[in-house]
Amino acid sequence: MEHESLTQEPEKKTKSKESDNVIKNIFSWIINNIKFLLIPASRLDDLTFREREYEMKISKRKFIRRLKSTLTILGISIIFFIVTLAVFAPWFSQYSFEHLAGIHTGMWDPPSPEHPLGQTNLGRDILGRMIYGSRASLTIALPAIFFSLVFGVIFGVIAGFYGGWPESIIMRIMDIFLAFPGLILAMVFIYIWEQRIEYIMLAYGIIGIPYYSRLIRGSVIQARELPYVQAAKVAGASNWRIMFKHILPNCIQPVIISFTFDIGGIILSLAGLSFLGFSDPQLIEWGNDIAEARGHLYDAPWGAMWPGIMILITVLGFMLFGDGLRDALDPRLRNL
Amino acid sequence: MSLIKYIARRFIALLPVLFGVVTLTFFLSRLMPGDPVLAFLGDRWTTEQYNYQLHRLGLDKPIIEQYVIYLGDLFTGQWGISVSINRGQPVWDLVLERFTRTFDIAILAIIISSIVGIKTGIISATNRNKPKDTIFRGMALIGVAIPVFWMGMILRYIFSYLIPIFPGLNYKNPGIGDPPIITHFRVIDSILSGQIYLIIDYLYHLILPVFCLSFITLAGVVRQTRSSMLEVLEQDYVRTARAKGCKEEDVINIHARKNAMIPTVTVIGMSFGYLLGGAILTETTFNLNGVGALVMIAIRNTDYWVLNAVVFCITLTFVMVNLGADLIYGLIDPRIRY
Amino acid sequence: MTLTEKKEIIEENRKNQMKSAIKEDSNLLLQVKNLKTYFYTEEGIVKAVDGVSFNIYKNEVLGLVGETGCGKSVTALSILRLVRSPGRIIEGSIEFNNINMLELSEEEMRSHRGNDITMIFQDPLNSLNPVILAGDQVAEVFLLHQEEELNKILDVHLLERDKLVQELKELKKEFKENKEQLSETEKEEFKVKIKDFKKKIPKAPNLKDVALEKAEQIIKEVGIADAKQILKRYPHELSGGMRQRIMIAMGLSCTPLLLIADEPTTALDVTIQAQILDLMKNLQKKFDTSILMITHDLGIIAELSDRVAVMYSGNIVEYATAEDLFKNPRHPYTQGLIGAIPSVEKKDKKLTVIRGMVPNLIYPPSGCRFHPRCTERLEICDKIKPRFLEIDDRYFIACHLFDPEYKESPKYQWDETEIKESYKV
Amino acid sequence: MTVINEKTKISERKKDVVITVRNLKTYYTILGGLFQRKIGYVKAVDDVSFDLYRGETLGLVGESGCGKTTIGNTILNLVPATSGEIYFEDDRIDNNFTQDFRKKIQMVFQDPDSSLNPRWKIVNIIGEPLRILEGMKKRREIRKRVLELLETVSMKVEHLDRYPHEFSGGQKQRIVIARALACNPEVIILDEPTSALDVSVQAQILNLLKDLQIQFNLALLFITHDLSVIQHIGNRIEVMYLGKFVEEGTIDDVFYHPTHPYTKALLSARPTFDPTTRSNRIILEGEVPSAINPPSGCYFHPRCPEMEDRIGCNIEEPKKISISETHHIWCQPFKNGKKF
Repeated sequence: MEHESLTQEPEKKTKSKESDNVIKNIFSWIINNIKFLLIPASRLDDLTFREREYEMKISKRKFIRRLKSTLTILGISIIFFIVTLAVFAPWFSQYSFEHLAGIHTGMWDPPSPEHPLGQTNLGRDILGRMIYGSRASLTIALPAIFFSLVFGVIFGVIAGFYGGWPESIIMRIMDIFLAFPGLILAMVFIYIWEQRIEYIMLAYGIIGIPYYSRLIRGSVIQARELPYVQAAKVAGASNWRIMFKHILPNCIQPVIISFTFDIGGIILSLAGLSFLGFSDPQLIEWGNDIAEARGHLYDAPWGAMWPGIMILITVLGFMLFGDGLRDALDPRLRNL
Repeated sequence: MSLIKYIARRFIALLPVLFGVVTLTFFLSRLMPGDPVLAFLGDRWTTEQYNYQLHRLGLDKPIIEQYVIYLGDLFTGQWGISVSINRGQPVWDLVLERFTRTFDIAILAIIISSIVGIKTGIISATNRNKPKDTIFRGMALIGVAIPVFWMGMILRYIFSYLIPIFPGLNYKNPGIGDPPIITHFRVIDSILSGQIYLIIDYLYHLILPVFCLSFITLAGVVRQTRSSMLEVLEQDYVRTARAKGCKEEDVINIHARKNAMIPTVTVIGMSFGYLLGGAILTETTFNLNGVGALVMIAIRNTDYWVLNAVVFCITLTFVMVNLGADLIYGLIDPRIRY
Repeated sequence: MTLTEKKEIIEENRKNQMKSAIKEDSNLLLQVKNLKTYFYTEEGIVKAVDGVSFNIYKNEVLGLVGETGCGKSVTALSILRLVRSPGRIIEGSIEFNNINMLELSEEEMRSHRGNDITMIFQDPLNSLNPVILAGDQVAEVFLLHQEEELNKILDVHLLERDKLVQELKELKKEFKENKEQLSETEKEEFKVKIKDFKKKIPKAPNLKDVALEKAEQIIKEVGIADAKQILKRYPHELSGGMRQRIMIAMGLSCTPLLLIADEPTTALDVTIQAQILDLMKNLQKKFDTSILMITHDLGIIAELSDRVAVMYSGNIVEYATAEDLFKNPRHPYTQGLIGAIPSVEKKDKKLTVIRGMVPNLIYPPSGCRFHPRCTERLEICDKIKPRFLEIDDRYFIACHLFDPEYKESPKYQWDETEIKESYKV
Repeated sequence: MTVINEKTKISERKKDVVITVRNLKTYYTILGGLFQRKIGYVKAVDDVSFDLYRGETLGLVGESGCGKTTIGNTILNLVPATSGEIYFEDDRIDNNFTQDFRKKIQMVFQDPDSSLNPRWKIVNIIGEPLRILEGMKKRREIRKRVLELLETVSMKVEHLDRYPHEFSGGQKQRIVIARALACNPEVIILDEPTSALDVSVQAQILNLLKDLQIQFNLALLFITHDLSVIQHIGNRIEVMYLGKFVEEGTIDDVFYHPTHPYTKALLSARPTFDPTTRSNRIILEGEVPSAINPPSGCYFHPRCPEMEDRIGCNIEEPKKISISETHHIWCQPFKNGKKF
């Protein structure tokens, strides 16, 4: 009897939730598929059809609920905000790109009606440069990190799976790059090539490779001893198939989590490089602006403050999201 | 005995890495555009002077020969002269002077962030998903999301301009002298020469930079401590401890903390690399005149010798800190056999 | 049936359970009544333990047997109140020596844990702290629960030491007084004497040393010959059997009234398992301890236990003396379980199989939880939860087949397709 | 050449041998020291020979770490053999393991949880050998065959598109068995297939295996530590201790006339319902020594309760003693000339 009263409850819930909302359906489809990519939820078998439906709904929601902590939502909204800003920069900004890169009167002028956040050394509008700056950060960070991700994963999987001398060679090279101070390596790379955006991307892409390969190598080494890999061997699968079809999907999760963190990290490093003057000076970039304002800290604090806040917010967004994602996906915390 | 053997083995394992870094820097630095001889000679020079300096710096030899000579010099301590800074100052002196300062900040920052981070992480884990936890994690994340150099500037603006209680620039009061150079470490030298006020002055100047810098590793330490603590608290032996009748604080302090420290130590060691990068930025903000400024001048003037020496020192420090972390790891975890 | 009627039946069932399950007995050590422990997970409420009642008497071994996930470990943890969030004990009482454990404060509860109720766990490698020496882990139990006794022993030790120190002083005094009269060789002799005496005086012991001393004794007790060596080892340096011995030593160190053993031999090899079971049998007699033995292996239960409780899906279905139960199991589930064990007689025959699968505990079947798999199913089985009845002296069973009230209930007719389907999993 | 001659002799004698293992040794090297040199071996499998006949179940029994799993892995070429020969029918497979043999020899692993890829659907998991070994390409064809296989192991149709975590342990083990059956193998190596399962589920799986064996005329190499299970399902049995066989024979030989002291102890150590067996239980002292540094002579002698009665246990390697045509032990003769 107790049993019946309990099973009535989910029915009510499912009915109330089943409103025909297209956007919601699309969203739930995405969440559903992300879930299968990332977490095997703990659904139990041998239920009636109704119970099963309920289970499916609730485990879908389980992932969302994990993700739904205040901090994570904050992170997602920040990312959304920054991306919108970058995509629609011309609509948000009062001034055009050319204007913001030009030279105007009004050196270090304080905030005024035309320039709500003040002006820079060359009289450029700080607000406009803040908005356009999001473009530079995202366009450098994303390709760079994809570059390191792809190559890092390939090297890491190969090293972890084969062991022996391929591992020794790959990992020794990775160790060298890891031990090399990253910031100086980036500075040297950028100085060797030109200070142009594509080279900065490439430099960062190369520097990121060892982190991912180390990360994935560890999980591949663990996974390659597991019976399902042995089973794949028994089923006659080739090494490449085992590496990239059997093992990789099971090892990619920590990389995905780290990926969200690292977007933030790269934006931060980029700003640092620009601050030291190793960046394209023509670029509208927050780090450049801070570097410019460095000498005028006491008389024009607005010059340094606003771009810094933008960096802080952007990086924080990615890190909050990464943190939330990690908590939602962490297998150790899954059953709590 | 086995410990010494272990250290020796680890050290030998490090040699290829160090060698690789040295090689990489050497060839990368040769790829840099620019001419060190021109940097040395300045604006006015004759071909004879040029050729003479080229020969003197050893740049007229084939690159492989230069490399071999360079390796030899590296191990005999003849690190050459700087072509860009002070025109011909020995690199060894230069590096010692600047590097020790960076080293001081980095070590102080890592100690502070470890202590604070571990404490916060444990509190966070034991109050999982409670407001305390959220606040601590949020704070740590903000700390890591702030660009260090910008944070430094804001701190300078607030604490040395609006409310002038801390010095904003430099590592010492201009009116204060230096202790006699013995070890190049300012703190040690001051103690050796008995000038305690120098230490106070020095540390007083380092408060803001170290504060900034320790935030870089803090979030990582907090996160790692929290998650490994949560994991350890789920373990069977913690259940055993509870079944024995241990108090909750004893469960955490005696049974769980040491186990939770094991992965944290590794994270601290690894994040030291970030910290050294951050130190370059921080000292630029605070005009500490450390290794950061040196590197930038070296790169801009293609000063091979300085660049190579700095990279070598930083790598060596990084590698040694990691070796230390490994040793601590072994001390904590008896399952690691030396 | 209306809702009120249903409620009445539930109420009545409950009362009957209370009445029948428990009889006044001076030998009673632990009395668990209608214990319910639920886990409030995100998927739903897992009813891991759903109305379990049993008694443990002094000096007896009760075997709690059941398959994975039937709630036997949760029952054990509930007794110690170690169920972790999201689990909660929501109903029932656990009376230990006439104290209701569920009403004690956390502080009082702690004084019981490890002292008069102790527990050993399945996996001795993970149950011992890897970074603490085995000796320290055993000694900790003494430090936690026997501080007074340790202090007494410590006082004795200190007094002994003081006496020796006093003697040494006197010796030195004597030497000083007689210094002039003695010859050089005699002086040397005296010096040697003092030196030897000094060596005899032990280091001033502290509480932990005394605890370690006691730990050494108890470790010897569990059949480890070189106890002194073992004290200074880390758990990973010991073999599986050795670790489990250390766990047992820890469990017995305060001579508890009740030892809960949660699958103590599952992780061990057969020959080591035999050693450990033998040891537990001997120690149980020696220490006069009651044991709650939790396992899935009916063989172990048959060897060790005086009485057996069979659990299925959060309920105890049969509870009787080991002799009765194994000679003549009555509950269809117990019958099926015993039939499923391969043995000599069943060679070349098929094993009897309980068809279907263990139900999940979020949506357990209505009525008797075993009814979808039961061959003897009555019409009533899926409607009413069976009462936990005493049908013989100390023979309890929760099955409608043995309930006089439902004698008239017709047998459920399984149709062909249903049976076919139920063999599929 | 001599090897081949010997081999043909064997195959003439026993026409229905599927797998022949001769003098198999599998050693794992231990690396250590300053430069990760070889510092020793773990003799996981040490000089082992046996035959597996068509349609029979051969049990490999021993405690954990005795090398029984390694034998299975070596036959499947998951671990290289150090020396010795393995034949499938008349073809040597230890140095030339082609895809054809993969079809013929399949394996079921101990832990059903981790032997299924958590990110793959059941249809793909079971379809993997079909795709690779049978060369099936069409989706529909594979699905049809997988469905057949699922029905063979009495599972339901709707399980096809689910992920492994949605199944219970028993169901997972059925899936693993279905995968092993996919290419119509002749031999299945079962590595403790029921040790992770409950008794009632174990009974289901054992019954299923028995049915399948008759249906497909399979030869099963059943690796287990549970004597009751092998007693129920096996035809012949090999008892292992520390990488070596100590006793071999039919089920009746070993269970009713155990002769080697280790087998006797192992048999009597089983917890049973029967009170009479409990009274004369042999409890071995000590634990299994490490395979890195095994005792001299007979590996079992430090724990052997009958060592006093025999000659040279701690010096000589144990000898193979035949008790009957099918029943052999590896032991030392008695001091007073007593026969076994």
